[in-house]
Amino acid sequence: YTTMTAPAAPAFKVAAIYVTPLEETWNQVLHQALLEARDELGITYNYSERVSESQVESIMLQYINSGFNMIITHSWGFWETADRIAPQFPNVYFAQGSGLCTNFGNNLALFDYYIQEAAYEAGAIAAKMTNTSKVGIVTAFSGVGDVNNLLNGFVAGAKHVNPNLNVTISYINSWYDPPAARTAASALIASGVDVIYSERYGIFEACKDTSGKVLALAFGNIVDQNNLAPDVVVGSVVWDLYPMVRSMIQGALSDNFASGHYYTTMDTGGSKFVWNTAFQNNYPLVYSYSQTLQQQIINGTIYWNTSVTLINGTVVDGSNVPISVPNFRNP
Amino acid sequence: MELKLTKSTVRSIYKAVISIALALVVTSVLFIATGANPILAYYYIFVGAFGNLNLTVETLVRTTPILLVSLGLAIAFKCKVWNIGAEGQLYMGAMAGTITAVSLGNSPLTLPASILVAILGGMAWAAVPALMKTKLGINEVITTFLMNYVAIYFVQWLLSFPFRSPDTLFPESAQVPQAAVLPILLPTTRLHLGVVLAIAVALPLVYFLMIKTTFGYKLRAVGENPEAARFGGINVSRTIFLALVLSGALAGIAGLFEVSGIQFRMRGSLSPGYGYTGIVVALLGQNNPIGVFLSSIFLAAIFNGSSTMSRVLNQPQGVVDFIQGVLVIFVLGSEYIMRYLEKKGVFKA
Amino acid sequence: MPLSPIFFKKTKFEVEKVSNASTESDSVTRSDHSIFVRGIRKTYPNGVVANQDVTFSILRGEVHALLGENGAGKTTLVKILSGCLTPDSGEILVNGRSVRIEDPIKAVKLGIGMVHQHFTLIPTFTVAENIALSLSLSGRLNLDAVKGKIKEVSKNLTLEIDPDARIEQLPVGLRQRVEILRLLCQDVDILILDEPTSVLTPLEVEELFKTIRRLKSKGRSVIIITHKVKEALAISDRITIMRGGRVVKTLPTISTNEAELAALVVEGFASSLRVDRGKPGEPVLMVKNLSVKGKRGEMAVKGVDLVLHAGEILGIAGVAGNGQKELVEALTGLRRIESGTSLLKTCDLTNRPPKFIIRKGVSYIPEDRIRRGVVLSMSVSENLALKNFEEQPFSKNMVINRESIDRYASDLISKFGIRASDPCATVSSLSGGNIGKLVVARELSNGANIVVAEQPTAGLDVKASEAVHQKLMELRSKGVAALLISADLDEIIKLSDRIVVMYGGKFVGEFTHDSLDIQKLARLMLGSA
Amino acid sequence: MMEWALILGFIAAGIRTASPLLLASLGETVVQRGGILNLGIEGAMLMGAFSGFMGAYLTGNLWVGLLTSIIAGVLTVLIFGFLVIRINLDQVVSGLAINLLAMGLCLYFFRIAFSQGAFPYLGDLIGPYAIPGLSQIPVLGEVLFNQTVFVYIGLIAVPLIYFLIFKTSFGLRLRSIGEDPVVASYLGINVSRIRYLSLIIEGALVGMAGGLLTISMFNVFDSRIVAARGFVAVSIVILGRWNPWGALGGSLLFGFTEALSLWIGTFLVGPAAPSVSLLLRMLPYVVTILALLVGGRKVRGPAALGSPFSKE
Ligand SMILES: Nc1ncnc2c1ncn2[C@@H]1O[C@H](COP(=O)(O)OP(=O)(O)OP(=O)(O)O)[C@@H](O)[C@H]1O
Ligand SMILES: Nc1ncnc2c1ncn2[C@@H]1O[C@H](COP(=O)(O)OP(=O)(O)OP(=O)(O)O)[C@@H](O)[C@H]1O
Ligand SMILES: [Mg+2]
Ligand SMILES: [Mg+2]
Repeated sequence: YTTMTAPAAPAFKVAAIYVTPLEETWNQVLHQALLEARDELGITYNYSERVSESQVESIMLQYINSGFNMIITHSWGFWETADRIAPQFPNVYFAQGSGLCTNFGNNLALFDYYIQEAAYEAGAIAAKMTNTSKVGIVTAFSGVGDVNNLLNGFVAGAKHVNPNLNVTISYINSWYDPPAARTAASALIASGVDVIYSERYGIFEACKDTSGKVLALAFGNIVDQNNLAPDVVVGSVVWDLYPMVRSMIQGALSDNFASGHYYTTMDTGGSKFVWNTAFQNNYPLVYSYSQTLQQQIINGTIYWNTSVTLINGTVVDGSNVPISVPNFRNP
Repeated sequence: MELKLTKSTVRSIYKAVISIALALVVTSVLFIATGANPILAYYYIFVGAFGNLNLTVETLVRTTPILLVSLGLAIAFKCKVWNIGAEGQLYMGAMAGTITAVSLGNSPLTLPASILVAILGGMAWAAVPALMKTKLGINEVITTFLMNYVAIYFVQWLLSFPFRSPDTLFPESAQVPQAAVLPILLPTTRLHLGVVLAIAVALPLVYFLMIKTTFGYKLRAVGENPEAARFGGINVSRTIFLALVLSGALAGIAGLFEVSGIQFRMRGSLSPGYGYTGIVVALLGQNNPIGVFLSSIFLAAIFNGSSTMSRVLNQPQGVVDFIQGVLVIFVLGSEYIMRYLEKKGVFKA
Repeated sequence: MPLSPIFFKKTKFEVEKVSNASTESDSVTRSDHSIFVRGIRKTYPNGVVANQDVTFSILRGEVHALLGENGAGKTTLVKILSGCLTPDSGEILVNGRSVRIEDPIKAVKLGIGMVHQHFTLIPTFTVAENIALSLSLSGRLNLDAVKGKIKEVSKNLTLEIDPDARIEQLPVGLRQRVEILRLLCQDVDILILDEPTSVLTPLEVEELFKTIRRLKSKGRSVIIITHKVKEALAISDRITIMRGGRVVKTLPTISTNEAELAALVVEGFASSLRVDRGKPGEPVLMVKNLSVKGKRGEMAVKGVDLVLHAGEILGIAGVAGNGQKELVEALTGLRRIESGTSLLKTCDLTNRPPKFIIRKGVSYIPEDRIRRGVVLSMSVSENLALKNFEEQPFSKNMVINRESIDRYASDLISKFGIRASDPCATVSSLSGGNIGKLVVARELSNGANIVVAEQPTAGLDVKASEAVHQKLMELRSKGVAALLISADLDEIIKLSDRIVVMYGGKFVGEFTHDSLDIQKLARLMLGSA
Repeated sequence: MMEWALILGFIAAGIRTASPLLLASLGETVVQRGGILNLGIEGAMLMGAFSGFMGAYLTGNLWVGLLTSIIAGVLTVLIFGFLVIRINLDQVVSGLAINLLAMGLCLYFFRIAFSQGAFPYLGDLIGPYAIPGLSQIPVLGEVLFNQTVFVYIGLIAVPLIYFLIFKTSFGLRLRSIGEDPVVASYLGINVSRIRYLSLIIEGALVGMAGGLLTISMFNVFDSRIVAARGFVAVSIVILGRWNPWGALGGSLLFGFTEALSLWIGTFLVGPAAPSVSLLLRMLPYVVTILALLVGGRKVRGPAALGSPFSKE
């Protein structure tokens, strides 16, 4: 509408619909991927943020009616709508971020919050780094399948290194509440935990005392958060959607769109553990251990039961999600 | 009703047009700052709200919960009971209704029963602050507001544990049975029965209640001067209690209609703040049912229209909130603007 | 400025001159005026012209009474003088200089201060805090200095008050005293008192008048608005009469009399009230050993017995604050009865809800009409139907019949001479007296068999007061019983068949109309036998 | 040793959670004493958070951020003041409209500035400042005298605002306006001026409360960061009976119960732990309501609170 692009071929138009503001790390990942796709593949990218479940259908239809070729709905709460709308518009491609879609047809893709492999690596590193044999997780709600996979991954990774490790999970019971996350992290630290997986934002500031002394180390999640607190964050469990997005778009452009389930596995670059270089340099042994582990995960020599009984007695379910179904490969 | 072009009608029309125009001028500043064409922006706001049948229906669909909530709030506010808790009442109504619908399954009673229980749920949640106010004299602003959070965490808990759907991977209820779904009245749109019930049943009923009945009279008397109302023999506590509980009932229906007409399951994120939007709408409509109706359509239309505009013109979504805020202020201040213009001689009084 | 005793005489002399040439303004006399206003006009936003072409003057050291019927524009005029309202047109001269009084601060700077008909005190504040508010203090609040000032001023004028008392705990008379003290602390020369006596007992009125005389002797001027011609004659040097927003006449007090004034206030008014006595029938209200707690939890009514007969007016005399209010509220269901019973014929009214008691035919005219009698923002007709809108024909099956309410209202408006532009006008646009008329009209027209009337004529003009008295007697002759609580002893004596005196929460004396001993009654009111 | 760490950590968490509430509720106490109900503090806090962050980010100086958050708070609250004082609009709607405006402006400009790239963060935070000497006192020193400037300002503001409201003639006038603006204006008090002044005080405190979130507590900006803390602060004003000490008590009560709910939730063991920890999140709200049940009966606020006032 506004830009004066060369009229050669009409650009492939991709829309993303987010339930929360763009600042949400979960959204940042897709946003970054689509910005990259815009620059590299020349697509047109438009997004809507803070879209409620009741609004999503209307907005999808508006995008479709104004000629968008691909709609990415990026929230669990959107999946039923996507599953219902997709078969009605066979010429439009749809991608849904997590859910239980079944109407894949030729045009619907489903992708998951699939970074448990990197979380496993993080868990293993955490187990190597802890001095107290106590590690913690600060997360949102219990019983969310997507999230549980990560937690399971992290716990399994930690137990891989030290089966007797104590892992405590603190639920802040909110998708976004940094002050609560910070308080939960303080509580973990006060109980002797010295490495924390920050599944939700808001814990890094808790990891130092008032004099600036580091009380606990932390892991970032979803995006690279290493710079947010360089002396605290060992590394981040990073979700990278660009390889998947590129594959989807290129598939669509070549009439070869692969519908069905996508997993952003480590081997395709969809998920990775990104070390904070300072820690990488200070802990060469742990670093090299993690690289080996990573290779084993990619090779498939390491896999784990998704239902892990945690030290504090909490069973993290979500076991019905298969762990290694690499039907998505970097083309 | 015959439309007579009396002086005061003409004045109100001028008033509305001028205040909205001025609001648009103010928002233009934002567009011009980013190089967007304001005229085009307004065009797309209109198109986004009423551009075709589907978009118009969508505006009505969004109007529905806002209208129901704000009609209820108008009753409470008329009686000067500051119910800030419609959000929580909406959640509790919707939750209660959903549990009923899911447990009754496909029976002809499912829909009416779930509506009834949603009403009771909203009422019950409002009854707590109502009792605290009438029996103990505790300020309802704070209790209703705080109870929103209690409701939302409680609903979240119900959805996470006792009433969690067994077959999804998320804390949400099971889908309501087909018999609980509000039928679609216009195929290919989302015009469900709830929209019609809200506009054609709830609105006239509330209008009748507030304007034509002795209860409406009591509401006003208690709201304006509770002391004199008491001296006149009106049961002030009972009136306050009823006003709060009725507003809870309407919020409960609003919640259930969102489940049965739009989302088909109960979620922790059911309402994008309808309970708070309703406050603005009720006061903007001066707690008059007709005014409330017009302002709920107005707000729904601006919301839908400006969010469409922001997509089409690639404007950050913040523009949606900004335009809503500016329009609310200007519509609220329209009388002042008109008086000012009349004083300056731009218009004749 | 210190004033010689001769000054007083001189003003008297000037008075004559002024009133002879009241509409012209020659500069010689003008310079002797404290205030001179000319051609004042004030229109309210709703189009009511409340003052037109008002010309009026106040001399130094005089007491000037303003008389006029309800809605004549008296309050409007003095509000203009005190800076609360700005006139549309006209000129105000203070000490010969043309001034604009934009706000009350300016008025005080010019030496003009006003005590409003409805007090301008903050009820939750103490006396000292209220007075501190209008002294232009800044920085740290020094209440001790304020208290010192209060002490100084009150000693000068023997106006005793406890500076730490909270206003809401003070009786009306003392609140008024605070208002006056406040103005004096601000050093005003001209005090305006808007209907200061309408809620005072005769003793309190006498106190007030003493204060006014003392003020006068210290060279201050006082404008006093009243509906009681006798009071105007007793306290003033000159009297101005207003009607329909205009000044009718200004006359020196010594040259006029009650009849002339009454006829000037209400055009061609001649008292037509024929006071007769009732023929009490059987008992209708029987109160036994009634005890009621007051606002602060103290026992305000202590075991009172009372029998009220059909066709009887029973007056309750007493200084305000001796339990009358609590007694009345207990009888009307507005306050809990701690012990004792209240029987209406055979029906027990004890601790029944107000509505029950209303339905049983007890009507009530509360003293504080604005706060307890009306809903200001609702219309005149809605207010007239406040107590019976749930009955036919005003409503049926909860549905209101607006037409019948309006019809009923129009009827009452004309019967009681309520000045309202139309039945749909909001009560807030009515003058103080007309609000009073509205409440009286409602309570005396709903077919009650007992009327509890608290100060029913406070703030009403002569004509309206007489109409109320007339109506009360008319009801009495039809067998209605009335309980009359009034600070106005004249009114009680005039109407009552029987008078009880209330002191300290008890009845301390009883008189029939024939056995009345006014001296004794007055003593009983003060608690001495 | 371990127990001390737990207790000190808990106290620190309570104070931290209470600190933005304290600043905001103190500000709101002042304006409500003058009869104005400002629900727009939610938006003013957001503007404070946004402007504080931007100020610090663009200049690289956190103290500039503090200043910009204060300025933004004052400006936002003054716009509200203009609407309700000058134009005499309904206070509740104007407040909510201000919240919409604030959300709109923050999102709009934050997107314009950053949506094309990585999300910005601050390299540093306004950390605690140990008061020499006092902070050495065992336990108490660490808790009270090793805090951020925001906590110190909040704590100092309590007696100062108490003094302002109850011991100065400004406070006397402010309170009289809150009781009856019509009477106050009859007495020649300049209602508007005093209300504007009270709003400026509020704006500074509320802006700071917002800035605290993005330049001291966390180093990123998110449009959801305020998360109804402004509304909670309004509740605390009522709970604290329009008294600065009450606001302090209310903020601490809310802050500590919120911290407690998370604290307990973290240490729960057993299969029911997630369920109980979710229920515990209601704690601060329920406790606040219970506190009202105990101490909030028939409390009389400023009589004219929330009602419009215009001369004539
Ligand atoms: N005619 C009557 N005889 C006896 N008692 C009555 C009568 N009318 C009302 N009451 C009593 O008065 C009280 C209030 O009456 P009613 O039921 O009409 O109130 P309401 O209309 O429900 O309350 P409100 O109108 O104040 O909201 C009740 O306790 C009722 O028992
Ligand atoms: N605020 C107002 N708005 C509109 N009209 C008003 C207002 N105040 C007074 N009026 C009208 O102006 C006229 C004069 O009122 P004013 O209060 O001056 O009368 P008054 O002489 O003091 O009467 P009263 O003896 O009853 O107190 C009345 O007709 C009244 O209805
Ligand atoms: Mg008057
Ligand atoms: Mg009834």
